[in-house]
Order: sequence, then C-alpha cells, then structure tokens
Amino acid sequence: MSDNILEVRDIHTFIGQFHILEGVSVSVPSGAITVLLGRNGAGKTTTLRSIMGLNQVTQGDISYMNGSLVGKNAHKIAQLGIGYVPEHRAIFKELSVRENLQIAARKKGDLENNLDFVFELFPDLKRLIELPGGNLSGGQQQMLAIARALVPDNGLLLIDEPSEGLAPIIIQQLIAAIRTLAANKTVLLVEQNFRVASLLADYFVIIDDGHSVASGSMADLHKEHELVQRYLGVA
Amino acid sequence: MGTNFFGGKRDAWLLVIGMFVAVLVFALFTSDFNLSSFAITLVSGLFQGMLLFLVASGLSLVFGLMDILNFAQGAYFMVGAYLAYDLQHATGVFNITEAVPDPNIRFIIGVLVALFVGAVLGWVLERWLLRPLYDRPLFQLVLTFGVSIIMLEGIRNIWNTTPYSWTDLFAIREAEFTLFGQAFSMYRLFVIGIGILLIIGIALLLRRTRLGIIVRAGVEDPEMVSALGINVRVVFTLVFTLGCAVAAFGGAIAAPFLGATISLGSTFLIQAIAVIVLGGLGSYEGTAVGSIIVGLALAAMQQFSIGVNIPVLATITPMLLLVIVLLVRPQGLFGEAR
Amino acid sequence: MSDVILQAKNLRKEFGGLVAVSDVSLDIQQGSLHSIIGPNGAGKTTFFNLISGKYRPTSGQVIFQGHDITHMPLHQRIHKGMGRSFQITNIFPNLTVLENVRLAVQAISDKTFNFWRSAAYFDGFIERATYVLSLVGLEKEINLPANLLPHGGKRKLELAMLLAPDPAILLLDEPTAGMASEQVPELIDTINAVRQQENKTIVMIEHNMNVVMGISDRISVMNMGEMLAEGSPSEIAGNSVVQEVYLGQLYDDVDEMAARGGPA
Amino acid sequence: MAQTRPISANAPARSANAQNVSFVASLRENWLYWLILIVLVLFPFIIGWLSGDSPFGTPRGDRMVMRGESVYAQSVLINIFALSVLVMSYNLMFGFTGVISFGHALFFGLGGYLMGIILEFGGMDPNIGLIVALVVVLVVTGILGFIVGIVSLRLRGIYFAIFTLAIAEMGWLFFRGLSITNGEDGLNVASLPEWLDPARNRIMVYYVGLALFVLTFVLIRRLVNSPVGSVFQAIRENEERAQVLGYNTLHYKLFSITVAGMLAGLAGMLLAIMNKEARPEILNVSVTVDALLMTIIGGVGTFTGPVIGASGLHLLDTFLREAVVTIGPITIDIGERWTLILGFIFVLVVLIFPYGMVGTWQRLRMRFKRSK
Repeated sequence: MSDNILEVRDIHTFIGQFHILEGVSVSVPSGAITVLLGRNGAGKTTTLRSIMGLNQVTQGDISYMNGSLVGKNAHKIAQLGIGYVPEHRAIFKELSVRENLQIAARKKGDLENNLDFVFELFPDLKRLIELPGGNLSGGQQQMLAIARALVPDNGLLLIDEPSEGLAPIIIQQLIAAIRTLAANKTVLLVEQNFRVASLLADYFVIIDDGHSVASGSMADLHKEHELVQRYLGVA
Repeated sequence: MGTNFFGGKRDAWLLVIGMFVAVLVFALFTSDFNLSSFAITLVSGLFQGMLLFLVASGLSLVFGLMDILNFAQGAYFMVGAYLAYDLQHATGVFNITEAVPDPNIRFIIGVLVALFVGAVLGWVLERWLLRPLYDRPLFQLVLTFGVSIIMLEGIRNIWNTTPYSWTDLFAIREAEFTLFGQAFSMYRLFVIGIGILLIIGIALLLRRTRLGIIVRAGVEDPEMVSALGINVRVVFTLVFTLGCAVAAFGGAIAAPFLGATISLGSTFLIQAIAVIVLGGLGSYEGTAVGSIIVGLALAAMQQFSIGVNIPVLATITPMLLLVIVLLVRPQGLFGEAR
Repeated sequence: MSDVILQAKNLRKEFGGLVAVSDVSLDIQQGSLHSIIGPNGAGKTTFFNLISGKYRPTSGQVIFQGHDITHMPLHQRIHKGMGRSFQITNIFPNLTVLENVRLAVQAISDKTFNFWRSAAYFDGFIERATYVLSLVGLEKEINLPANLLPHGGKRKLELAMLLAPDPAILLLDEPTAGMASEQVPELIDTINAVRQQENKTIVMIEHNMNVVMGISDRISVMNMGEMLAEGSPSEIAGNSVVQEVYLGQLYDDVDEMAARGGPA
Repeated sequence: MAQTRPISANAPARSANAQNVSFVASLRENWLYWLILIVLVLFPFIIGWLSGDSPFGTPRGDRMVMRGESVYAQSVLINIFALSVLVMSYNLMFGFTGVISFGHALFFGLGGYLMGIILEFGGMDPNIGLIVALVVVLVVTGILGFIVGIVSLRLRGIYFAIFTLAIAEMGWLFFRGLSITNGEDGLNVASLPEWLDPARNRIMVYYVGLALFVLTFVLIRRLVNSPVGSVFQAIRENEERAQVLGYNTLHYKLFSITVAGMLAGLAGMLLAIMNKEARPEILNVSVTVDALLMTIIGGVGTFTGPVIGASGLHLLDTFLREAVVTIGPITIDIGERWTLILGFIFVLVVLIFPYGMVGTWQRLRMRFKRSK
C-alpha cells in the first residue's frame, strides 16, 4: 500500500502499568482525511500520542513514508513533517499568538512563507497576534493550535478532538478550515462527534477498548447502522 | 509576563509595591531618618539582593523548566568563589601572580575561569547524572544533594577548611564613591550594576530570542514543545548549564567581599530557595523582584538588629519574609494559583 | 412533590467569565433513574461537579433530602448518603481491590479514627466490602492490586466503592465510558440489579443512547450550559426541540454550509 | 512520585476468632523480628563476652567515666536507635501519607533543647525534671506539629515543603543565636539523673533507647495497618479520591504530622541524653535531609527500609570515618575522604536502587514469585 503515508500495525502501548492499546492498526491514505472513532477512553488519543512518540510503543510498528517511527523521540518525529494538535489545544498561555506560531517554525522562512495561508484560514488570528495565548477564547485557541501545526511544512497533521467544547458556529468554521487545509495535506483526526466526523472524513477507523475493530470509507459507514450503534452509541 | 504588565498579575504587583514601600519605610526608620545611614542600607541591600539573584536565577529557571530543585546550586556558587580567590592570590593551588602580575587582569581571569568551570560541571551533572532520572523527580533531589556533598568535599580536599578572606585589592575594589555623604567601595556599585545587567540580560534572552521563547514555552508544557520538533532535552541541558555557570560567576564576583568559606554555599542556597518560592516557583520576574526585596529587607534588619542587639533578627529575615508571603499568598508572589 | 430526593435550584457556574452551567434547575425523584444527556461540552460534568460538591456554584442551591448542601464539603456529602463516580477511572492503584472497597466502607463508619486495633475491627468492613464486590461481580479478584484489573473491572470496582457506604443516591458520570461494547450490557445489568435490590436513586450522565433510552425513568437534556428539556424516554425521543438541538439542528446548518462549500 | 510508591504495606487481614492463636501465628510470621529483638536485648552482654570487657563498662580517667568495647558498641547502637526513630517518624509522614516536609529537624532539635533547658534551668530533681521534660517535649512537639500542619497544609507540594523548611531554619538560627544555651557552642546537659547518665550507666541509656526504638517500630506498624493507616496510604495514593470516599483528609494528615513530630522529639531527647548536650546542629536542615535520604535509600513506605537506611549509613559513617585502607602500595585514608564517599554512595544508590534497598528487594521478590 504505497499510497498510505502512515501505516500503524498492531501497536501496543502502556501508560504506567495500564495496558491502553492492545493491538491498534490504522492506515492513513495520503491526501485524505482519516478519522479515528470510538467512545471515551477507547484509546484514540493514545493512538495519536503513540504515533507522535509521546507514549512508548512496546510492540508493533508505525511506518511513515516507509521509515519506522517506533522508538524515535517526539522532536525527531515532528521534524519528519508531522504536525500535532493535541487534545485541549496545549496553547502556551504566557506566550503571545505570534510567539506561539514562531516557536513552531523549524527553519528560516517557515513562518513568513505560511503566515498568509494561516491568516487566510483563520482571519481572527491576525488581529489577536500580540495577545497572550491564555487570553484567547476556546475556539480561537483551537484555531491557533491548528495554525501552529501549519507553520512548518508538515505533510501529515494529527488533530485530536478539534470540536470539543466549542459552539456550533465555531465548529462550522473549523470544519471549513480543516477541509481547506486538507487540500494539500494528509489529516488523521480524532473526533468524538459523529456528525462532525461524517462531514470531514473520507476514511474511518473505529477503536474500541484498545483494539481497532473496523475500518473503511466513511461513505460506507453510514450504511453500517449496527456498527455505528454498537461502537459509537449514536442512534 | 511583561506583555500585560498590570494585567493578570495586578494583585502580585500591588503586593510587590506594598512590600517595597514597607521595606523602604522600615529602612528609613531603622536609620533614624538619617539619609547617609539610609544610603548604607540601600546600597548594602541592593548588593545582597543582587548576589542572591545570581544564585536564585539559575535555580528558578531550572525549577520552572525541569521541576528540579537543584540542591547543588550553592556548591557551584562556592566553586566560583574559591576559584576566583585562588587565581587572584599567591596562596592556594594555582599561583598565577607571577605570570599575570596585574591584579585587575587576574580578577577577570578568575571570573572567566569560574564561569567556565561552573558551566562544565553543570553540564556534566545534567547530562550524565540527572538525565537518566527524568521520570523520578524525588531521586533527582537526592542526587543533586549527593553531588553537592561531593563538591563540598572536593573543595575541602583541594583548599582545606580555613576560611580565606580577600586581601589582594584591584582597581574597582579600591575605588570609592560617595552617596549622601557616605563613602562606599566602588565594588558594591559594580556588583549591583552586574546584577541589574544580568536581570535585564536574562529578561531579554527570555523575551527576544528563539531560545527564550522555547524556554518560556517549556516552563508551561515541555511535551508540546518537543511535539513541535524541538529537542527539549538539549534545551534542558543548556539552561541547567547556564544556571550553574551564573551561580559560579556569582560566587566569583562575591568573593572579593565575602571571601571563600565552606559555609558560603549552604547559606546562599537556603536564602535563594526562599527567594524563588517567595517570588512564585517558575516565575522569572518573581525571582528578580524577590531577590531585591529580600536583599533590602536583610540590610534593613541588619541595621535594626545592631540597634536592638539581637543579631538573630537579621539572619531569620529571609525565612520570616517567606513564611509571611506564603501565608498571605500560598502560591508565592507571581506563582499560578492552582 | 414530597419524594424529591435531590433538587438543583438555579445552579450557575462561571469559569473566568465563561458560563459553563447557566441557571439550571432539576428535581430528582426518589428511587428513579434519571439520565442527563447532551452533546460534548454541554456542561453535564460541570453540573455533576456542582451537585457532588467538587465545585462551588457561582449562584444557586443544591437541596438534598430537604437540607441545603450547597456549601457542604465533599467528604461530608458522602456521610449524608451521596455517592459519585468519575469519568476517568479513579481508584487507589497500588492497593488491593478489597482494600479499595474496604476504605470506602470504613469511611462512613464511626470506627474510622482507630489507629491501634487492626484485624478485629476490619472484620465488619471486610464483610460489607466482600458483599459489595460480589454484587458487581468482582469476588474473584479481591486480592489483586487494583491497577492489574482490566478496564471494565476498574469501572466495576469504582461502582463497588460507590455502593460500599450504602448511599441513598448514586451519581454516575458516564459509567460505560471506555468499556468494550460486549461488557456494556453486563454493566447495565449490574446497575439495574443494584437499583432493584438496594432501591437506589441513580443520576447518570451517559453518551450511549441505547443505554439511556433502555434503562432511564426520566431524561434531561442539556445543551450549552442550559437545561433544554426533561421527560420520559419516549417523550424525549419524540421531542422535536431535543431532536433538533441534540441530534439535528446543530449540524444541519453545518451540512448546509458544507454543501455550499465554505463558511458564509 | 508514583515510582516510589510501594505495594500496599497492609498485611492481609486476619479474622477475629483466630486471635487466641494469633500470638503463635505472629511468632511464626515475625520470627526474624523476634530474633533481632533478642539479639539486641542481649547485645551489651554478647559484645562484653566477645571482647572480655564488662557490659557495664570499667571506670577510667580521673572523672571515672565508664569505658570499654561493649560500652562503645552500645553508644553506636544508641545513636542508631535515635536516628532510626527519627527516620521512621519521617517515613510515617512522607512514605505512608505522602506529605513531604523539609522541617522535621525542628521537632528533633526541640526534643533535645527542651529537655536540656528543663534539666539545666528547671532547678528540679533530675528524675522529676526528666519526666517533666518528657511531657513538655511531647506536648510542645505535638502542638507545634498540629499548628504547622494546620497553617501550612493549605499549601501544595513544594510550597509546603519549603514553608516547613523556613520554619525549621528559623528555629535553627534562633537557637544558634540564643545566648542562654551558649549559641553555637551548644548546651551541656549535665543534670541527668544518675541512672540515665551515659558516662556512668551507658547500659541503661542503651535499654531506654532500645525500648524507644522497639515502641516506635511497633507503633508505626500498628498505626499503618490500622484503619487510620489505611487512610494515610489512600491519601498518598490519591488524596482527592480519599476525600470523595468521605474522609476529611486534613484530619488524617494533621494526625500523621503530629505523631511524626512527637516521635522525632523523642528521638531528639534520646540523642541529647546520649551526647549530654544539645547543639544547634540538631536543628539544621541537614538533619531533615539525612532523614529524607535515609528513607529513600532504605525504601520509602516500607517498615524496615528506614531502619536499614539509618543503621547502614550510621555504621558506615562510624567505621569508615577512621578507616585507613591499604591496597598494595596505595594507602587511602578513608576517614579523611569519608564524606566524599558518602556523597558517592548517595549517587550510586540512587542510580542502582530505583525503589530504595528494601523497596527494590520487595519488588524483585514479587516478580520472582509471580514468574514462578
């Protein structure tokens, strides 16, 4: 499957003594949006963190553009062109919006080259540029978190729960932005909200109790009522 | 930090201003409203505050970034003092008085060597001893303590335990200046100046440089910094090394006044810990402001305790100040309430 | 309405200007199973934290069995008969399963502050703890360190710790969260069994609509910090406002917008 | 600090009807403890027999001070008892309840100083003075523990630790500067009752020390295995959860700090009796740091770890301080470099034993058992 930019094969991850992932496989086709579905605590966030090198994978393999990521430090993985937008945004609250963006630049010109695109996507950020990150609203912080991942030339974005705790109007803007940016990036998304996921994703992987239990194209998932009900609890 | 000077931290700044006013009024009172003795208190307070800052700044940055309370910081201060003393004087281990007859140049050499040795020892400690223990914070504490014992004993073995007092004078150590009719050694002014430069220098480093942005971000969330492609561990090592180097540098420039003694390190360490907790852990501005307040309060109390003949009053001042501040504000002046 | 066991009166909680729960009132009937549903970020967990005492409300009152408990600290509410579970599994990881539950039994006993006698006093506690553990089906694992339980087992342990002091009301925050779907029916059975055998009032936040519709007597719907509707499962299923907000409307305009190809 | 948490220290609960056989059972279960106790009771006589010196000592010098091998060995153990009680009390608070304090030296030092002041300046019969001192030490350290606890437990983690450090430092600086106790030179405690004078009746001091040591060990073991003790551990594991179970965790933490403070005060008294003086060093932060290090090295949250940490380090200290090692042509005066070696020991133990000595041993044994 050479057109899969990222291939996660049967990974196992422990957090402390807790065995969180007990065999998760995810294929991420390049140029598309793939969503990880599943209920609270199923292991979606841990899957993203394992890819990013923030949790130690004890078994299985993760290959990105044909190189293995297992055992690499987070900063090395990021340098390969993977952008990470974590749960709860992780904006640096004491840093200004500009500094939040600056810190993500990996080489000279990163910020300058991509700033226009970022502002086009999130016009709000332009006027907030000198404000400390902590003063931004939840939606603005989410936009900044995504913008931060767009500053370097990342090929793959890992986005964790972008819609969490946001008002519908903001979610609309985010959906539009993610769709726009996905035109030339690959996206792996975690999304609890089935509706948002359906609007965004091309492909899905369902994770349940630390296992990947189903995958396929999003269009097909809508026909699988039983699957949706069983794992996602959506009527 | 500075962007919203009176914004989210208004309470802290109001408290700080209040404390400054209280300390200065107290100083005026202890000097019987006599300007020349007030000047003594002021200069001596700023001088002591700056020396405190030289130890506390590294402690504070390292704690903020890495959550390590480096118990060896005082030992680095001492290493600096001993090196500077040794290189300046004919006695001791290294005698360079013949090779470098000019005492001014010898002093500069002493300070630079202290800076360098402090940096190297700091690098060794972080890179080779602390790094394997990142997920065991308690053991890092024990380890820095073990290292401080080793360094103290090393000093004892190299220089033995007799206190050295500084005898070899050089230009700024000899020169004097006058304030409100009171003559002071120019060297005090020099140390105060160095301290102010360092406060501003580190602030600029934190605000204006990429490294500074990374350090400030790392204080908040080191994991996210690494997820952005930055090798946080290298930054940790760099900051730790810098902190130790500054402490050794501080020891070197304190030596012409305090000499070199075995107890120098522990005294400064405990006071510096009081300063960074009082200022609010992880806050650079808290450490800077805290150093100056504690320094001034110390000087005023020294004056006062001579008057009432209770010398203990002065020595307990930093602790007393810390206890009072924590009772009023459990998170320290600029710390984040949790 | 004499048999209202728990009453929230105009509860409001703001976090630095952000209104998380906005003047919510709610009556819980004695002996009922009352579910609270709503989209992510609707304020359900915050509301729970207000009732259980983890947060102090900005304004409003909590009345439990006729007493105003708005400002009662966490630990006293347990003694009044209120039990609360957590979304995140929250146990003592290095203590055994039995120890975990025994501590919960001991908490409401008057022998709590005994620091000399050991085995003799523990007996009554252990009896109760073992009984509760058998109620949730963990009788075989009692001597295992709690962190070695599988995830579903930990949720059951949580439930056992909750039941141990024999509370009058149980507040369950997403009891099925993170459980393998095969285990969900088992937990539901356990909850139902507990409810019938011990005649408990249960208030529950839950995402799984099947679970909610299947076992609730009453359902309240929250959205954006407000209480939107309340009724029996069939009323809620048929309520057009709920349909719109919880399941439909929120995303209808998203669909629309998506169809247009971007925000207006 | 999850990595330093031991597996639950609770022994499996025994049923009440087994109580009449419990003595035999406990004998079988704790045979090693009983054996050690017997050896400790007979210790002065064993050493006396081995060395040929009287266990009561032989008067020497013009002041007729009792000396001899056995008496010397007793003094080493008395120091170990005092240190062990201090470290065990620290472990009760730190290892079992999860409260990190840097101010434990205050309680230890007050034990010594209060006794010294009462005996020297109280003008009482030494026996009555000793009883008064005992009561005063317990009351003062207890009240102080309670006050420090209540004022400062609203501070979190490191802020609490540094707050206690500041209080203890003030105590140290105060006694160092206090002229009636001779400031830095320390207060001589000469007015001990004859029967408890270490220069004349070392063996009595030994048995008093042994009694304190055994009592503390048993007290802490029972306390930790009691209902209150299990709440201590629950607080250490997850304080918020303990609150939600219905415990007022503040009460339990206060209790733990107060008991630990009282025991530390007794340890300080014992040391002051042994040394016949109270010096400001017993109030120095290094006492707290020693207790912390010995706890960590021995094993946090274990019963025997603190004792092993305290006695191990003290024995090393005693014997290596004067040792001179000759390997071929190289002669190393260990005594001169002893503290340096101690520093290296800290570093090595930290790097080698991730859970302290006892903790690491317990874990290895558990893993071995499980794999069998």
